[in-house]
Amino acid sequence: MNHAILILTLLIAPLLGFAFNGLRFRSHNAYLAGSVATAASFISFLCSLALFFQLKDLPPEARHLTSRFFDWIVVGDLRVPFGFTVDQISAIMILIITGVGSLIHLFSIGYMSHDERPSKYFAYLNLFLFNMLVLVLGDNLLITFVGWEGVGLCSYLLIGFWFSDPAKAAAGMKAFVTNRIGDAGFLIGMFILFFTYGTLTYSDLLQLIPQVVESTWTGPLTLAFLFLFIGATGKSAQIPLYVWLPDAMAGPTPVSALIHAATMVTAGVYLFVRLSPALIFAPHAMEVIAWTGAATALVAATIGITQWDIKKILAYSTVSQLGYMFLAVGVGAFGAAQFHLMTHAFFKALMFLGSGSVIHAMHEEQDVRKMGGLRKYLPITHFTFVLGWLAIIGIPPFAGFFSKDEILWQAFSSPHGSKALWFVGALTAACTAFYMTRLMALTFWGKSRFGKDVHPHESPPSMTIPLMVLGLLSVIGGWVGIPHVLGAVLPGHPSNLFEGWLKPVIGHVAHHEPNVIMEWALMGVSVSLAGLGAWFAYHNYLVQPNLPKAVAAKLGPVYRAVANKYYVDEFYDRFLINPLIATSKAIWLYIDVNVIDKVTYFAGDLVSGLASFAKTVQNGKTQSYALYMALGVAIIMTFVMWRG
Amino acid sequence: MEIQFGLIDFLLVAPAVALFVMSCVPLLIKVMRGNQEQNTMATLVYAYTGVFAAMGFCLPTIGATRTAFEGALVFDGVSAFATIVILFCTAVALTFARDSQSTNPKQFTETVFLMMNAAVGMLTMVWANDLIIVFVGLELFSLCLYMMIAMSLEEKVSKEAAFKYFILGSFASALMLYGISFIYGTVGSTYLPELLSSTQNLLATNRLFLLGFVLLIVGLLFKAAVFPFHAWAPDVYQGAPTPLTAFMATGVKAATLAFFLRLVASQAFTVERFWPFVDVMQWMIVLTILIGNVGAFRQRSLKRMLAYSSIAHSGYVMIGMIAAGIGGASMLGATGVMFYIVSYAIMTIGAFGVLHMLEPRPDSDLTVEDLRGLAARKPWLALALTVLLLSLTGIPPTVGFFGKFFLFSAAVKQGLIWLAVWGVIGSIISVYYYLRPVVAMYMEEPVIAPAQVNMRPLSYFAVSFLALLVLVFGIASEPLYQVVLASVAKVF
Amino acid sequence: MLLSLLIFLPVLFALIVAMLPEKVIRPASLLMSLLHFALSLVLFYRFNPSSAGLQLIEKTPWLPTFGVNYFVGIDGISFWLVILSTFLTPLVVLGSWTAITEKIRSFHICLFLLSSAMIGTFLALDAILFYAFFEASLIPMYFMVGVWGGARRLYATMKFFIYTMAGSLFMLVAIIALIFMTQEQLGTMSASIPDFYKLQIPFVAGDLLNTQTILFFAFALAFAIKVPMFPVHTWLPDAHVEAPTPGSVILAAVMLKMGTYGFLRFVLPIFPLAAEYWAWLFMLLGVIGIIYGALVAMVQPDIKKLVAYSSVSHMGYVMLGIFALNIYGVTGGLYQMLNHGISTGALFLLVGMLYERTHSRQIADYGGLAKVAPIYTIAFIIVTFSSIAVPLTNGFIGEFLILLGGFEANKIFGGFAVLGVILGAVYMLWAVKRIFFGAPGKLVGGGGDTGHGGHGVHAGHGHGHAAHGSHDDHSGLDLEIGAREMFVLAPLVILIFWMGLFPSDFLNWSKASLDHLVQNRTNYQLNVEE
Amino acid sequence: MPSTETILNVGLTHYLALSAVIFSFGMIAVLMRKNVIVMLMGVELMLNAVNLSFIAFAKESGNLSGHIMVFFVMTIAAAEAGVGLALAVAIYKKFHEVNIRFFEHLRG
Amino acid sequence: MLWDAIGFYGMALFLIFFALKTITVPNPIHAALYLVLTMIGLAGMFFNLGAHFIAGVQMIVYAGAVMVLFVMVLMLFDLKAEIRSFSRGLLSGALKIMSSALLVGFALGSAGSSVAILDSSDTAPTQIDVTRQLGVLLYTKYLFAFEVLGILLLVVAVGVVAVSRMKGGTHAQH
Repeated sequence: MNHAILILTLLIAPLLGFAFNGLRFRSHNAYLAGSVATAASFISFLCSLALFFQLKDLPPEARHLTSRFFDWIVVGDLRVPFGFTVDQISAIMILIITGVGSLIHLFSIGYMSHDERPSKYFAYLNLFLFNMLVLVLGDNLLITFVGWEGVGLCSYLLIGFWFSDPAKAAAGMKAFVTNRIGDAGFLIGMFILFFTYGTLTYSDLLQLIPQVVESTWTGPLTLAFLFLFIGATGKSAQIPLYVWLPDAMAGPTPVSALIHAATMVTAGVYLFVRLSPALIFAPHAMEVIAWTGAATALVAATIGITQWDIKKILAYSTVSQLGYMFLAVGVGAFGAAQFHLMTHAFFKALMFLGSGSVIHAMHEEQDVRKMGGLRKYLPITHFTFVLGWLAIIGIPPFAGFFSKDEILWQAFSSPHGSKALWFVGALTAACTAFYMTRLMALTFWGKSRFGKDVHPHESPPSMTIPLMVLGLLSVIGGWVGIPHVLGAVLPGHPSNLFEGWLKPVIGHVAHHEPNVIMEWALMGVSVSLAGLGAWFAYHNYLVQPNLPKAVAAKLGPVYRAVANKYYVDEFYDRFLINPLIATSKAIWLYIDVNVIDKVTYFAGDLVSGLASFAKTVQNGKTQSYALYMALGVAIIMTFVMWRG
Repeated sequence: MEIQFGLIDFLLVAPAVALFVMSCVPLLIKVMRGNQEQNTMATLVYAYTGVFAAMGFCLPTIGATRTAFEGALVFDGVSAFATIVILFCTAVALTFARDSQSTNPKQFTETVFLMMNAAVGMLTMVWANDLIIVFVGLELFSLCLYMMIAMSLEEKVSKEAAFKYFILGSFASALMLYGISFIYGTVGSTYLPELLSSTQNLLATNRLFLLGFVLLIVGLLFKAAVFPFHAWAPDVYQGAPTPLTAFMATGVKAATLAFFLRLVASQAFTVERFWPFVDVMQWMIVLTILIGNVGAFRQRSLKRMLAYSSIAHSGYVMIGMIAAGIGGASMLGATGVMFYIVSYAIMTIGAFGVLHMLEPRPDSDLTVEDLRGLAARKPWLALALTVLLLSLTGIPPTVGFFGKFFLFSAAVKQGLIWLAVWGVIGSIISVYYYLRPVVAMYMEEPVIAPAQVNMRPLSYFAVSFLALLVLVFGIASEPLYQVVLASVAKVF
Repeated sequence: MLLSLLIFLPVLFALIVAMLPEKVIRPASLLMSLLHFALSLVLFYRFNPSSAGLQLIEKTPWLPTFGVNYFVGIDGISFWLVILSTFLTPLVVLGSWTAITEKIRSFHICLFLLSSAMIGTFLALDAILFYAFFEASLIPMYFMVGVWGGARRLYATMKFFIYTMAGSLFMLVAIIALIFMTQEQLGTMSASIPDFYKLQIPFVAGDLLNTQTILFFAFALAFAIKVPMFPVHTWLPDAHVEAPTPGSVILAAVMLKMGTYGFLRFVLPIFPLAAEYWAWLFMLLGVIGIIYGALVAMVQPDIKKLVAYSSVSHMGYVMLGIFALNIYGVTGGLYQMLNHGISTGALFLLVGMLYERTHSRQIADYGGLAKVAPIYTIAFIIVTFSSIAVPLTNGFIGEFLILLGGFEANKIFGGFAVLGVILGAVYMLWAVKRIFFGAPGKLVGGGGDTGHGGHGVHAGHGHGHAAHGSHDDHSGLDLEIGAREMFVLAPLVILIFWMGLFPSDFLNWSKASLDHLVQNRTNYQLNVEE
Repeated sequence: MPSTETILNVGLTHYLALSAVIFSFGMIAVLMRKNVIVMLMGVELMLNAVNLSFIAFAKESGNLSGHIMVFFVMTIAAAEAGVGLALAVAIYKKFHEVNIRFFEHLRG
Repeated sequence: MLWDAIGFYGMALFLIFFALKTITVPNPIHAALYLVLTMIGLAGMFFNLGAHFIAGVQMIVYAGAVMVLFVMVLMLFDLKAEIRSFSRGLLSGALKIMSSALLVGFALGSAGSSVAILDSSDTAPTQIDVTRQLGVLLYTKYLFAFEVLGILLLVVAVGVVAVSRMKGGTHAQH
């Protein structure tokens, strides 16, 4: 089939689903709405598959299918077609998006079956899908930006889906506004690129930049990437703009799975992987990205340790994992970043859906302190969750192991990497293992701590099937990217398929000769660190449940700081938001009302004052008037006689 | 000595004769009827006959330049134009006078008589080609006005107004006369052409002439209410019966400014020795615009507000006068002045006309609050007043806009941009007070006991006609401008 | 003939309205305004978008002595603004169906006269004619605010009138100066704008008192007040808050455009050197306006005031774009004018619909409206997205191009202007959150102000579900919009997406003119095509 | 100090000086007296002073229009006096006083 | 010449004294009487300047008619000498006197500097001639003005009657 039609179908299907559900938004029929939405999503998935296979049949260098539907903006030198490209990166992305998306849609049917307005929910979900596809398919930065903002918008709508709760509505707004801060950076980055290189189309940019970079100053390029990175920090929840993501958990859990774990938040990573052939010419930007990613990974992981809300833990985990991806981007391991993006999509979606299943079973209870021992009530959920857990903490041969290990190795060995980066990454891995194990321990294992009136039950098949599929993917998803060192010893010598697939479209930094022994060693270190973390958590929360409290008490202020998320929200409130509001009020009341208006009033008052004076002068006395005349004559005369 | 004038001279002054004769008719009838007022309508018809006959007599003289009585009177474009304006104002003011509570019904005959003869005085002034005749005309209409104001049925302030006007007017006349005496002494004649031809020379050489010329102008500035000779205007305009105020504000100014234009045509302002006066005059204009607008700013009384605003308008028109005087493109200034005279006459007399219709008693002093809710009760009257006020503000498409446009054009062309800027500032201030009545009429709740509206059909018709005229000339100003252009073309 | 018809047909309509019986005024007005709109659509057939010159010229001497003509014509810059004006009139008629209950006749007369003056302003090619229409448009608006406005309407309408008048009178003096300049330089006096373009006005860089700079500022002041730009904007919130819904709509959607249109028609082409020299100032003020308007809008307790300040912010974008003096900025500026017309117009309509039902514009009185009025909410949110420039809505195209242009012209200003994108989202979404989300507010869940008790109802804050279902039974206030209102909003919503998705459909009509304007900025001439 | 001859040779200047002095007296009366009738007298004085200068100039130039002027001015002055006094009478009937300070109602 | 001078100065002093008295005496009647004397003095001046006709008119119209009018009115009012004859206000009084004095000063100054420029023609016509020429002028060049003057007098006559008949407004009717 013609790829244009496929792309069109791919895009239109969710849009039609959105239209269908959007127009009957009052409907309460979750099954109809969900089926339609899922079908739409699934059609897209099929299209994605078709496109993927079409792409696969092409020679590696020619693997891009572009179709431009119409010229969107044509002004001056700016010519933005409404064009979409499927290439190696976007093919992976659309597969993830539509694949995981379809599963999550399916999961949602069960999850939202008791909601008041399921149609609206599915409409939003389809709309999100559309926007996300636009984002990854866009063949120029502006179309990407369309999707970029569009997904933010859907995220806003979905986070605030239960808008009656002011906190949830506020969370939606926070998400959108924080994203907007990033978007502003994105815009500026785009402007710089456009005015430096005269185009916004990826293919042109990536072709042009390596050519001109030798002869021109790369300052604008670095600056552009830094600004684009601001955009990415917003969208992908990196320091300093990560604060919205934990709050975004206010939305329905499948939304968290789809948007805030699997797809949307990885848009930043996608963008940098997409631009990686140019990024490698901006090493300073890469350094900033790497360190921001590493710092985010560690900070979020430590916060995750202290959280009690199951979704919040997962949210911080997401932030942390996204930090990994940016670490990868920063050290030039673009393939690894994209790889981790994919595996993370599998296991994090899985865990979010699993948590959704738990929450669903627990009647909207999210506090892990009130759970425990759910293993026996929710066997399927538990089982799949375990798979996800193993994947995220990086136990071989689960998916997360390969991708995370790749990142850590690159952080260590890449010319852009350093031991410090590796150390932070490894430390994060330990923390990850700790808090994920803690989550498992508190939720599924141990004794149940919930009340008598709660009767957890396993979710319906529409919810468990996605869990199982994702569980499977969490296990095998990583096998497409087996590192060379590992591949060398495995039977059949599987090569790194994933990297091979991406190779033509990502940037490459010059590598030293791989040090096989070192790689093995580090792999061992990271796995053992993960094991250590997991064991420690297991010990703390199951063997000696009182230990955490003692530790917390002992650490005192440090613990409180971590538990309160380092007071970042408070810091923003105190030093950013409140001053902004206070300033605005001050501006309004003092500048607008008291200065500008007063100035105009002053003009009025001046006239009014003059009017009083005129009235005083006009005192009604005939002889005063005569005096004015006489004085007037005298003055005129004096002047005329004197000057004339 | 040979008598050098004939029938033609009498034909030329026929408008004045017609006015006088027809003014006497009702008076004679009254006397013959044993001092009994006759039907005011009949009186008015006689008066109309006089005024329209005068207009009819005036029409043939348009376009020609003639002198009469051995050059004592001159009939040129300016005088013909001013004559028409004055007669028009007289006719309208007569209509209002009949319908007004303060001039009717007692002694309406006398009022008509005085008013028509005031018109005679004004005509005399615009025709005059000799300072003596100017003075006589000026005194004639001044005296008529003093007495008419005093005849108002309003008890207290009209007498005060009359007396103030009288004292200050006499004072100004005396000053002017003093100036005339110096002019006479230095020129050796009071004959205007002789004066004008020697003005430039004498101004440069003779201080006494300078003094006289300035005093003469002071006298005119008094009549035109220019700062600092404006102080009488608010008090007198407020105290006078409204129809008379309308007459005063328009007719007197038309006559005075027409004569002023003649003086200015002498190019006196171009004499270097006279420049200080031109400078002072510019400052006076600025202050006039300011004091007029600022004074009107906080007036409660509508009449007083309009009085102050008429001071401001004098300031605007004087901008044109200066522009006409300083040489160069003086035509622009002159046409600006003439156009403004007619536009100002139409809108001012209309605005006062509406006011008088709203005055239920002779002593009503209408305030802005009294207009509340008028739009609901008398929509067309309110609309007429709105149009007139917008025209006074100078908003297109009204004739007031073009009046200002021509004046500012003249100022800009002549490099008097700062005067134009002050004119603009004044106009901005004026927006506030001109729109306050509109606000009251349309946007405020009606008063509980609304004042009776004096809906006499003739006044109503006149006011509507004037409002319509404001719009018509506002949209089609070119024909009027061509007339004005033709009228000043021969003089400048 | 077509253009004159467009200008003066509303006058005829006004006369017809004056004579119709009270009952049929509304439908008749709707019909007539639709007719007018249909007539304006004829422009699509008559207008040649590939030409940058002035088209459909009509020229009749008006005041030949001063070279003043009745001279109208259209080009790509005015084209859309005319359509916008005619497009909005039927919507306003329909939107005011129940909002205006008193003096219906006068209201519609005002509306038609206003429409005439606005279209005249956009079509006039003679400076004096332009000025006449520019000023004349004040009067109906003045009445609209003053007669049908809110509690402080008198203050607001006076402020509006005096402010605007103050600026434009200085412009009049400048126009006069230009007319005389044509006499000196071209031999004949002419007030026609294409002749003004031919003038070489002396300019000295770095000197404040040179002819071009002074005239430039005289024009710029008049238009800046109309726009309104930052330090002279305070009339706008007052006028908007007090104006009745239709007044606000017209004021925001069309009348503010007169100012920006004036910049494009007069200021840039006639004073190219001064405009270039002082562009930084106007860009700076534009940026200040963007941020300042947004900040102040953020803390407004009154919805309408919020929208009004958002107008200040949006018009700041337009100014930034215009004074970027490049094709992106100017195109974006023009587009943003249309966007602002549609989105802010729609916002005012929406606020008006709400106000009509509850008689409150205080944000604090609302909350949780999304539950009781979902369609209204959807419409509001769509318009909000347009207003905060979410891609694929019209707002994005305009803001993007403006920011692009602004960034090209000046990196610092462009960078700061981008902050407006953030703040825009903050104030609009915050308002949306407070109005539509959260617990039902005083006027939403309970009895409202309909008489008994007055103050809020039991519906406890924080218990989102407590008030559910209580709206339709007890309050008597049906806050959901009806079919008529949907008809009003539908075209706007459609346009929001149409303009966002296919901007070329719109920009192609203006492209030639805008390209011409930017490319020949220092020597701008317009062909007059007979 | 003017020379004796200038002082003794009485001419136009002397008459003008005298007229100016009387004129200023008239002015002062108008400006300063409170009784309206005396103010009227002041006006009369001013007019008479002007007449004097007219006649003086007329003698100097031999042009007779000065005489005409004076003739007219006298008539007008008489008329003015009549009007003024009539007004005074009207006022007196109302206030029983002719002091100028009663006329301060119209103001502001 | 000396006698001329003596006569002029004597008369001038006489005039100035009476004029001063007119404006300063507290009693208006006295003022009126001083005014009569001033008028008469002026008539003498006119005579001195060769304007015999005017001098006569001055005597008849002013010193006769007008002054009688003044005195009659004053009698009618039955006014007494005023306690304060001058308006209050030191500053304004000073300004008033100053401006009057300035005017006089300028008049004198310019007269002194300018009169010499005039060509004084000694060919003054004889008195009979003056009166005759006056008549001719009045009936030729100034005919219209003369008629207007007539109108003016008529108007004043009618107006004054009308003004004095006003009883003061509508309230007086009851």
